[in-house]
Amino acid sequence: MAKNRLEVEICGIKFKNPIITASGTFGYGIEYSRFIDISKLGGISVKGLSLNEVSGNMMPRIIETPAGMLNAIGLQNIGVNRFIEEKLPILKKYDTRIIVNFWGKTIEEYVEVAKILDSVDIDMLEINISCPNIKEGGIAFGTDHKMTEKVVSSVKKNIKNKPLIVKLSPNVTDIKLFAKICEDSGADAISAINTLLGMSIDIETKKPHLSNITGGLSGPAIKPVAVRMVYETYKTVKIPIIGIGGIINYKDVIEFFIAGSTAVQIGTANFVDPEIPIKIINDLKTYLENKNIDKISSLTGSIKIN
Amino acid sequence: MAKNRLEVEICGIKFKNPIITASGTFGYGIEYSRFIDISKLGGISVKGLSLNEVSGNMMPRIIETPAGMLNAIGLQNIGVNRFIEEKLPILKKYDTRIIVNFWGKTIEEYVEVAKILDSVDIDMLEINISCPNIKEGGIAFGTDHKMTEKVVSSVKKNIKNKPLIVKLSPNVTDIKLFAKICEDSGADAISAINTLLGMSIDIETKKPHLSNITGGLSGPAIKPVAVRMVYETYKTVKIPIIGIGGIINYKDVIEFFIAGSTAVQIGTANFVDPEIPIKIINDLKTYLENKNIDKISSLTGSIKIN
Amino acid sequence: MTGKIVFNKKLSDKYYYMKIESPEFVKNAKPGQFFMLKTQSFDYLVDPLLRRPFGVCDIEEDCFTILYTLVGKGTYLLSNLQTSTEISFSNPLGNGFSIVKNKNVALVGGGVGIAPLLYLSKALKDNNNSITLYYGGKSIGDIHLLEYFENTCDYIKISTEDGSLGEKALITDIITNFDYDIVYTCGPKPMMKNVVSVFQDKVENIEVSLDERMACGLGACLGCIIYVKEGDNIVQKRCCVEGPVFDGNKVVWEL
Amino acid sequence: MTGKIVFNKKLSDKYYYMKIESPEFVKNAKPGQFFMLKTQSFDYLVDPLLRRPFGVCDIEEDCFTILYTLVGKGTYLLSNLQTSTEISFSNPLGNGFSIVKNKNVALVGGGVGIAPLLYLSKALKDNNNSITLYYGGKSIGDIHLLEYFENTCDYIKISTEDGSLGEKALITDIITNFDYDIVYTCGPKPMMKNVVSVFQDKVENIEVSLDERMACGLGACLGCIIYVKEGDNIVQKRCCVEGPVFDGNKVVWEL
Ligand SMILES: Cc1cc2nc3c(=O)[nH]c(=O)nc-3n(C[C@H](O)[C@H](O)[C@H](O)COP(=O)(O)OP(=O)(O)OC[C@H]3O[C@@H](n4cnc5c(N)ncnc54)[C@H](O)[C@@H]3O)c2cc1C
Ligand SMILES: Cc1cc2nc3c(=O)[nH]c(=O)nc-3n(C[C@H](O)[C@H](O)[C@H](O)COP(=O)(O)OP(=O)(O)OC[C@H]3O[C@@H](n4cnc5c(N)ncnc54)[C@H](O)[C@@H]3O)c2cc1C
Ligand SMILES: Cc1cc2nc3c(=O)[nH]c(=O)nc-3n(C[C@H](O)[C@H](O)[C@H](O)COP(=O)(O)O)c2cc1C
Ligand SMILES: Cc1cc2nc3c(=O)[nH]c(=O)nc-3n(C[C@H](O)[C@H](O)[C@H](O)COP(=O)(O)O)c2cc1C
Ligand code: FES
Ligand code: FES
Repeated sequence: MAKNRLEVEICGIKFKNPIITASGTFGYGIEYSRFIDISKLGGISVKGLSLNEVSGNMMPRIIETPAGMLNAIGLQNIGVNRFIEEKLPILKKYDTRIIVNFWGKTIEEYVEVAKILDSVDIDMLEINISCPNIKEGGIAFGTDHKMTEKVVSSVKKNIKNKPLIVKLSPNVTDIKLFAKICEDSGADAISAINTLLGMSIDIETKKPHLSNITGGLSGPAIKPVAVRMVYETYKTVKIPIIGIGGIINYKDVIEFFIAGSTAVQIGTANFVDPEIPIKIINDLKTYLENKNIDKISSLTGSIKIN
Repeated sequence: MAKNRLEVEICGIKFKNPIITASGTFGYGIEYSRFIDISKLGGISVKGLSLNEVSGNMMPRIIETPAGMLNAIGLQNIGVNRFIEEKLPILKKYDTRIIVNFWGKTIEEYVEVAKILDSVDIDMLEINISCPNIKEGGIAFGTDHKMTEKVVSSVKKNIKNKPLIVKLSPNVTDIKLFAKICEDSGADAISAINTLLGMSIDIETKKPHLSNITGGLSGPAIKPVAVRMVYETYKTVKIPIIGIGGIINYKDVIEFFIAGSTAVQIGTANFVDPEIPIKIINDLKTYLENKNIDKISSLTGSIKIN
Repeated sequence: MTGKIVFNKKLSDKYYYMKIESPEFVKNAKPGQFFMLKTQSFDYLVDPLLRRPFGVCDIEEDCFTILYTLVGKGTYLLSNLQTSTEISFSNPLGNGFSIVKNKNVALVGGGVGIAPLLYLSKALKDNNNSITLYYGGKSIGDIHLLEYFENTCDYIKISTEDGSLGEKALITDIITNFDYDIVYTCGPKPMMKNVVSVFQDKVENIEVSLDERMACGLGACLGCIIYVKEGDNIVQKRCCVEGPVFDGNKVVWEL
Repeated sequence: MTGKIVFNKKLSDKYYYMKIESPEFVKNAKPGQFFMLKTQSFDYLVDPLLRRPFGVCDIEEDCFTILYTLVGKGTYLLSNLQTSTEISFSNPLGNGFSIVKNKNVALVGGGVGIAPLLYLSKALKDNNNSITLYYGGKSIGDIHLLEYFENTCDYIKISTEDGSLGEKALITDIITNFDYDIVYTCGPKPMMKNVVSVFQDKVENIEVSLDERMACGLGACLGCIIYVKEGDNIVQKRCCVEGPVFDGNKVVWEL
């Protein structure tokens, strides 16, 4: 049998390839099954779940920007229990890793959701302390280092079975500080980055394009910021990093690996064209073969600095 | 005589229009005089000056990114004295406001340069506490609020004749905090934003595209972040704001005004096409006429929030 | 999937009509469905970044057509594409209109909102309905494709705001007959709102085709929410999956 | 300024040759100068963002030409442009080559680096020089425009790395005559470095046309620095303003 050059391992869990679809850009996974074979994906990070159903922000919620988009969905989700009942059984039929992204308005809610998820049949937890779109919680946790420490260590203490990924906010002066705190607080891996806080105004109406005024900037526009933060994080912590931000093709994936990623997540590109993750997987395979690289993981952190 | 709808006033100084070319993207002004009539510009902010000549970073120094570019020029400049002797006399022949952007490696150097500039025939000083490209000073001042306070108040105390603009770094968790500190420390105006810290890697060589590893991200890609920061700053301080970041056409200028700008600076767009600032001035005039807006300044902060 | 441009005609100042060959797309497309279209031909270009939603205007053998207006950069790029260019688009998406049989139906289209009503009118004609088309625009430059509608509709009433074609009136002002089994409408939001209020209480079924900013077009981003009444509640629907066609009587226009 | 594309021909796998009409540009262009070219036609598109630098390859009456290879998205877009399309570019920029009179000169071009040497060879011929062209490439697909050079050069020597045209050798390996008054070269950096070391001490004037990433092309961004010896010092020059042509003996290739 031909070796699988794309296989990677994160916290002891094997992924058949390092391409994971990013939270909030891939629904509960099932939405895309009409368009692509989701069993080909390394993994899926589902839309951020909270304890109870959340209806999100008012419309409008999205707007395109130069090489990117702003969103202020407001973490709309069906709640962790409905996810487990309605979505997970369907999702489990596919041969791919399931990462559950989650959040809470309080530390107690974070812990409670984590405990529920810890005992169901998923692969990893991804704690979102960085969504800039809700007033309570969210941004406050991810941009305040004391809160970051508190929420990560509280959650970690309360889960036994699943590795915990902490997803970092880029809206901070020093990402290294936050990465270190997460590692010290028990994070098993880091994913970076979430969206940059941005804003866009309709000059005709003079109103913000988003009802929430500000929103999260994603897409190719933010790639240079994301690569920089992955690189800084890689130099700071020993736990694996899942690189995220503006990836649209296999070259971007290689760039994130060289900067220090063990795997990557694809976000906005799923909107641009749902076939992009599959195309990336195929292109990566070809690339590794042509370059005679045995394992993609050998590229992690392979940056050359003079 | 037809009224000039484009005239704006910043700290008591009249600008015939609000279009200022941004520091580092317009050389010492003279470079562009072969291509456009620089007397048509509202103002020019010259390349950041330091006490002594600085030769900048090693090559490579620039790389294009999605809808943006990274630069790590490293604040190369001819030093404040050579500027005054060689460039200023030529620049003074043009009918445009001259803003001198400057920086130092230490507070003492900042103060010394400011004192020199305070007594020469220029219109305003713009202190750059936000350039991410040099190891000493630069970033340290603009992302540490104690340092920001110290450098701004020290400079302010030592100048008597010229208004002081403080140029903010976007690489901070909370721009409002820095804006407030600048206002409290005596800043007469704020310009925002400088470049976002980013990075790009050549996947063939595995080396960073920039010799300096990281660089400053500018261009349309960063516009949503810039608009957000101008808006946040406008809500926080009373002093005027010069909006900067990703402007390439008159619509972008209107957007920055609505968010809270009194004037704007055009950076990377000068590279894209040197005629852009002139085109923007003409387009703004037409826009205001068509919309029957008497003064562009009436748009400042005119955002409508439900 | 991809298809070849058969033609891309300028109809008036802002209106274009494009025909694309794609047997695969045509096989599954229903009236009222839409699709996401890539306006950039080169994969590595990221401006415009997102695909743009367009309604299926007509189907002719192996081809489908798009009636579109110039809005921003995406539609500008579209308008520059030459015959034979290969372009890329999604499957037909969304729910589409109900196709009734042997009924008396009205179509109300405003401006470019006429687009999805053409293919609809064909399907309705094939099902032996009597069809009245109400078609409004600001000016004569907004009224297009009449030669096609003449083949499918029994009655056609036209109005323009400036009177340059048909009656000088808003389209909803020239509706005097309310004796329809079902009304289908697509156009600017204020028009559709008016259509609903004009026919409300008089016609049981009013199907409106709504238009929201879309990032994904397939139900994942939650960017295209429409509010509808469900019993006593107001619930969220995704325009791209549960729409774009909704029950006009249930739509909450302003929240 | 802008100009109309007269033709845009594919010469081989990666090479294209484009002719643009612009009397205004032509009036001021000197051999060895370059210009910044917008590869996007629509002003509001920001990808690619920056203009791209290209050398003036030839001038024919009111037209100039570009010989270019496919590298990334900018050149890809260029290669898709049709005849008659209007494109936008800067004035001729940079310093250009020295035009000598009645001398014995050598031109050494590698790959697409041949581009600026064509117009140069015309000017040199007009000034009564005896011209030898050394032209190297990886393969036959890299060798172009020979029909033009045959009209301007007295001797033409060709080599390819795979031997598919001319000698199977690096171009610098087939140079056996060093009896020139001046040598002009353009090509990949390692080649130019070799050219300089081959002719050093034998020929006084070696002009090299360098190639650096450029954002502005007009001296403002300081992104295109070249290091050259000035007396005992190494000083910085901007490739776009003080170059792209430099004294080969003074260039510091590695710092
Ligand atoms: C289901 C559906 C069907 C449609 N069918 C048609 C059709 O048949 N013919 C036609 O001309 N137009 C149709 N539209 C509107 C069309 O999608 C927009 O005009 C188009 O996206 C504008 O793109 P742009 O790049 O030119 O404009 P820009 O303003 O540059 O676009 C910027 C962003 O805004 C979005 N946007 C702008 N206008 C609209 C709009 N009116 N509705 C939704 N999103 C918008 C774009 O998709 C893009 O994300 C439809 C919209 C929807 C949702
Ligand atoms: C003075 C000068 C003259 C030139 N003349 C020619 C010519 O006549 N024919 C020709 O085919 N090429 C020439 N080049 C190189 C040409 O500019 C690049 O091949 C082109 O910019 C690639 O653009 P892209 O978008 O296809 O590639 P991308 O890789 O997508 O470009 C990304 C960025 O890198 C820059 N870049 C990429 N390759 C080069 C390069 N080799 N040199 C400088 N910048 C580069 C681009 O300008 C752009 O900013 C010249 C370069 C310079 C500096
Ligand atoms: C519409 C949308 C919704 C998102 N929702 C979530 C979310 O629920 N939880 C989360 O951690 N990140 C969320 N994100 C952030 C993405 O997972 C990702 O970190 C970010 O978009 C950057 O990657 P990209 O540039 O590839 O999109 C969302 C992003 C978008 C565009
Ligand atoms: C090549 C380059 C050099 C710059 N040099 C300086 C500088 O010396 N001082 C400074 O305050 N800002 C400098 N900047 C930042 C710009 O003035 C501006 O704040 C930034 O580029 C964002 O605006 P833009 O998106 O319009 O380019 C530089 C930017 C670029 C691209
Ligand atoms: S457009 Fe994404 S959910 Fe409808
Ligand atoms: S390219 Fe900007 S200075 Fe040379």
